[in-house]
Amino acid sequence: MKAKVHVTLKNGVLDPQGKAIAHALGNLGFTGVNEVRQGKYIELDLAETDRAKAHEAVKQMCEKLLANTVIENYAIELVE
Amino acid sequence: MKAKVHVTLKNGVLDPQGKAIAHALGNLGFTGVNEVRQGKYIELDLAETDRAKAHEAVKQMCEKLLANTVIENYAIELVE
Amino acid sequence: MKSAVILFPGSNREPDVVDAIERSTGRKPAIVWHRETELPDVDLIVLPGGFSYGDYLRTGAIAARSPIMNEIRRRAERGTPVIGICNGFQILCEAGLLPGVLLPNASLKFICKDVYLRVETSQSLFTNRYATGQVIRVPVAHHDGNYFADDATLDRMEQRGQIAFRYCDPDGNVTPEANCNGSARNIAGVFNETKNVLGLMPHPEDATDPVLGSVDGRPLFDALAEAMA
Amino acid sequence: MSRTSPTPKARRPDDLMGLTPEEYDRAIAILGREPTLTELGIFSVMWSEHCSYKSSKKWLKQLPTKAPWVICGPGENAGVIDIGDGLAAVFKMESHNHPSFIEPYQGAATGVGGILRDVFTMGARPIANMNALRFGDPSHPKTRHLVAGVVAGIGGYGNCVGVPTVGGETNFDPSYNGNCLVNAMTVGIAPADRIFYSAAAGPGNPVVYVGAKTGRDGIHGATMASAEFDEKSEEKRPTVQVGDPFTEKLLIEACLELMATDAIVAIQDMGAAGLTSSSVEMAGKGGLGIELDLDRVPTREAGMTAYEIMLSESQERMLMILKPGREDVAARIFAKYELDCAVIGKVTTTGRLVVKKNGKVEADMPVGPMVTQSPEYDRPWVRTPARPVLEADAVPAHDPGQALKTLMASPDLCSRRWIWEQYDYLVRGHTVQRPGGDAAVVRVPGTHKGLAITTDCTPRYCYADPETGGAQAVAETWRNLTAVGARPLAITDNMNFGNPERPEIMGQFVGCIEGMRKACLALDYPVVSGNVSLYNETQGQAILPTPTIGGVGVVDDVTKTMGLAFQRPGDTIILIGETRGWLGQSLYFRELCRDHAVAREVWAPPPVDLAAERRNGDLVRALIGAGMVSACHDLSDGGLLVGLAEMALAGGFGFAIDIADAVPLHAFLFGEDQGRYVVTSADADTVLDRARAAGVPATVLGRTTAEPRLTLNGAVLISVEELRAAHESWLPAFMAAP
Ligand SMILES: Nc1ncnc2c1ncn2[C@@H]1O[C@H](COP(=O)(O)OP(=O)(O)O)[C@@H](O)[C@H]1O
Ligand SMILES: [Mg+2]
Repeated sequence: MKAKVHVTLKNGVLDPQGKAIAHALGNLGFTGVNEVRQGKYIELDLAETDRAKAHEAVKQMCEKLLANTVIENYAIELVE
Repeated sequence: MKAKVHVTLKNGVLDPQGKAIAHALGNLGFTGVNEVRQGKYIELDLAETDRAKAHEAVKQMCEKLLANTVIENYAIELVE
Repeated sequence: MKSAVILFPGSNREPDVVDAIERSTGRKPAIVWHRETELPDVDLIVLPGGFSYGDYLRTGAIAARSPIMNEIRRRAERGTPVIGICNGFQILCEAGLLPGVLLPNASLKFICKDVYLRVETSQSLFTNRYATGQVIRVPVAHHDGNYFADDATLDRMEQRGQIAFRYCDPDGNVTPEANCNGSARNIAGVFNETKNVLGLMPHPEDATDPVLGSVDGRPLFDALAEAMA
Repeated sequence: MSRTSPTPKARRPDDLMGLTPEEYDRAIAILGREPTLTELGIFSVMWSEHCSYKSSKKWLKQLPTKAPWVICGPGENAGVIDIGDGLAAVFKMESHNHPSFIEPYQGAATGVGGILRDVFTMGARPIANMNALRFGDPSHPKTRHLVAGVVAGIGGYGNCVGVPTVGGETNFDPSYNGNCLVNAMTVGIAPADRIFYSAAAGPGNPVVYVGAKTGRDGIHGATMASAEFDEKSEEKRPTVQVGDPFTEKLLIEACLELMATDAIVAIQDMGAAGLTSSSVEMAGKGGLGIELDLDRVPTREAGMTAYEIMLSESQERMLMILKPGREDVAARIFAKYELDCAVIGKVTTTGRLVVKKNGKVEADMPVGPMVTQSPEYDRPWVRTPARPVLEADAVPAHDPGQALKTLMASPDLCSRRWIWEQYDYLVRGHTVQRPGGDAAVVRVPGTHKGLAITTDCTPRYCYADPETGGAQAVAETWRNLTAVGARPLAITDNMNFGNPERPEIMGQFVGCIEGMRKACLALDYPVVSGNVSLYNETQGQAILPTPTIGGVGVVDDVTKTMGLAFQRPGDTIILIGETRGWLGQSLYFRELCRDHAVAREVWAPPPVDLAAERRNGDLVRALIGAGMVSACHDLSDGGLLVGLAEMALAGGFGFAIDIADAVPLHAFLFGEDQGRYVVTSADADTVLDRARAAGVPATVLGRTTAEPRLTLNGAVLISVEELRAAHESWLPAFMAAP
């Protein structure tokens, strides 16, 4: 089973990276970019075949390691 | 219009971050994680309302800045 | 020798290289802001260390798209020597002036310490004051110095003598333990095909003054000073 | 001021935002009416412990702050001292304890960002950072996570802005389990006649906002820093601020560029309590008013209220007052660095802070009374009881080689390489003494001078005897500066304590201040800046009293600074200062006698004889200046044998010493008597003569040796390699564990 995890900054939390990218896009002549937010995208290849168990395991991984839940949200997607 | 861009490392390109995560997960007692790959997830808020034009613009942004196409792939998704 | 040090937003090691160049040449380099589109008439172009644009997105990525880079590419093609140190190396790779990329250190940690380098070739205008195989001690200070290129590229570079420096132990052995950041084949610095562009992660400029602990970086700047005299 | 306040009690809102009911009534008296929400927020942060120093002010006034070389003492953003050649050193230390406990990476990073701004606000280019860290018990489940995050955050910020982090200190103690301490210090250099201050001047002058945009970050961070932790602290998490060192780097360059023109009248960073404290302080110091139009404040989020804008603690922002007509100069420079720059108000003669949003007055309050009538408490305190003296004979004697190895691999004495290698301690090319020595030395750009910098505090001494501990912390910095050959000039301090409403904690504070005062006076070593962090307490468990001291000194010729590494075999090893073998509060006692019956008592720490301290230090400095010394190290934690071992490790040489039995051997080797140094010399006779002439005890211990072994009274204790392995491995192994 594969898990796809998106880790994004919570609303209102400053995103220096996104800010710098938005700026750079402007400098490169791309107009009309209102805002950029950068997050992480993590793909995990799991041995687990049970969906519910896999979801629970990945949730634990997010809480313990993959996301900094003080400032970040995470979303989990499972694909066979 | 919003664009969601996934930037991932090409196959065969070393992924120190993915490797470190896999290692750390093992240390934390998570078993059965075969592989981890880390990519970027970038959300752009665009003024453009035309789908085709937005797609083309974001593609240009990826080619010119958001991805290093020597080592990275990108995928674009548009949402209203 | 006339030289120019390019300043990007977030460059921070330009004083170090300015001092090193002045020690070897007696002249201060010109400082050129990244938004310029033209360069003065110079014999050497330096991209200094630092965190251009905070190293956000990818190291060196945003700076590599700065206006001045087109002019640097033109000069490099015409044979002007270009040296990129640390962040400068990362920018040159992102700009396509050097092969490969610099990924995060295998430890995912910033690392600041003295390392040993083996000079892979004295056959370049940057390294001709060293002997091939000579071991020098200089500091590194980076978070993303893990050099990566695919094997075919690396093989080709080796054949063409494009490897400038490798991480080694004090006796010159190229070992996994001496590889401070996980770089492919212990590579610390590379040339372009015509060997007028050099990129390296370590900081020879911080090893040019006895009071700072090592002068092993001095011959690199002396060689440039002599070549351009 | 109107005294006709309404019967306040009936009208008090439920949430006083951290003000006490009495403080709330005082706010009403000052305003002559009830505060608006924005005004209440402003009172709340201005009168928080963090901003008002209400519990500590009375005592801080006792510290000596004057010397001929002091250009600016406490009260401004940072202290300023004259270092000659027309230059000034500008420095300060500040805590970011609570934020670092909640989010270690960002908490520590923004701590570094904040202290940098305090220094470059005064017109100085930052040339060095220091960090003093205290963590809980290594076995506590949070400790590793906090160490990893804090160290990465300090490095992440300092490395990116390009200011070398050249030293610090790191301790572990269970009392910090629920409250780690992150104290960051910055030292900068400015032309002595071009220091920038914060007092507003010139009614009509524009008030200009520069730097990053304002978001809803860290609203009420200052009040958080003034409250004890409890389970509810979890809810305060969204107030975490994220640092942007890239923007800070641009802000430094832009501010220094603008400071080189004549545009600036006054400047103040937006630190804790953001726009509120910066505008109140500028107006207050200038005895003037300020009017702000919040619609002109660059914001990151839509729909921010006046309350939110005034209290936001978004990072990387500054407030300036410019000369009239110079707005364009500023605009041009800040545009070059792609930073925001906006005129958001003007200086007025009213003495009031007036805040408008959408044309509506959201706050209109008299600045003077708000500052002068801010609460000040003379909190009840009790003196810490005197502790019994531990006799050396009561302490078990362990095998010296084994004991040394255990100590050198203990959390408090092991190598900190794992930490400092994550810091760029070399950037800008002036680092002469790197981390690992007694004090860092950074060359002053453009001169042959060096600045020596150190931070020190021994909290277990302060706990056992606050007065002795306070004096010891000051003396240890003075000693560390002396050991590298520097003339100590002044200190900054960071007073980290528990809940001041508890008399025994307040007693610790009072005692430490008294000890610091005596040491500063005896050593001619004034306090020029500082910071207080109280309420470092979780569920009634207070931290050890931790008055961290940051010392700064000058080395006139940077090529002559002294290191602790043995330089060659055959040098004579000389112990300077008196050794009585004081084992109370020693690390030997703590690490090796845990199971012994005497371990249950709190024993007195080593006394600090300030006259001897000065005599010994002045001699050592003179010896170094005269070129008579090849290596020098002060003795502190761990005592003589640990100090000697550190010198051997640094130089890669061994030593052979012989110790006659004046006191029990283990007490001589591991006692932590103060005011001592070890020097090596090729000319021992002259050193001894000079010591005799100065009335300073000096004893030849033995010689450095080519064989990399530590030899005591003819017996080999341990090899340098075995010791190095023990010393270097603890921290990396601890951090690598899951
Ligand atoms: N957090 C830290 N960051 C950088 N350097 C540190 C840190 N902690 C300790 N060090 C360095 O390790 C060395 C030993 O520290 P310490 O034992 O406190 O020294 P001393 O006893 O001389 O004050 C010093 O050079 C100090 O600067
Ligand atoms: Mg010391």
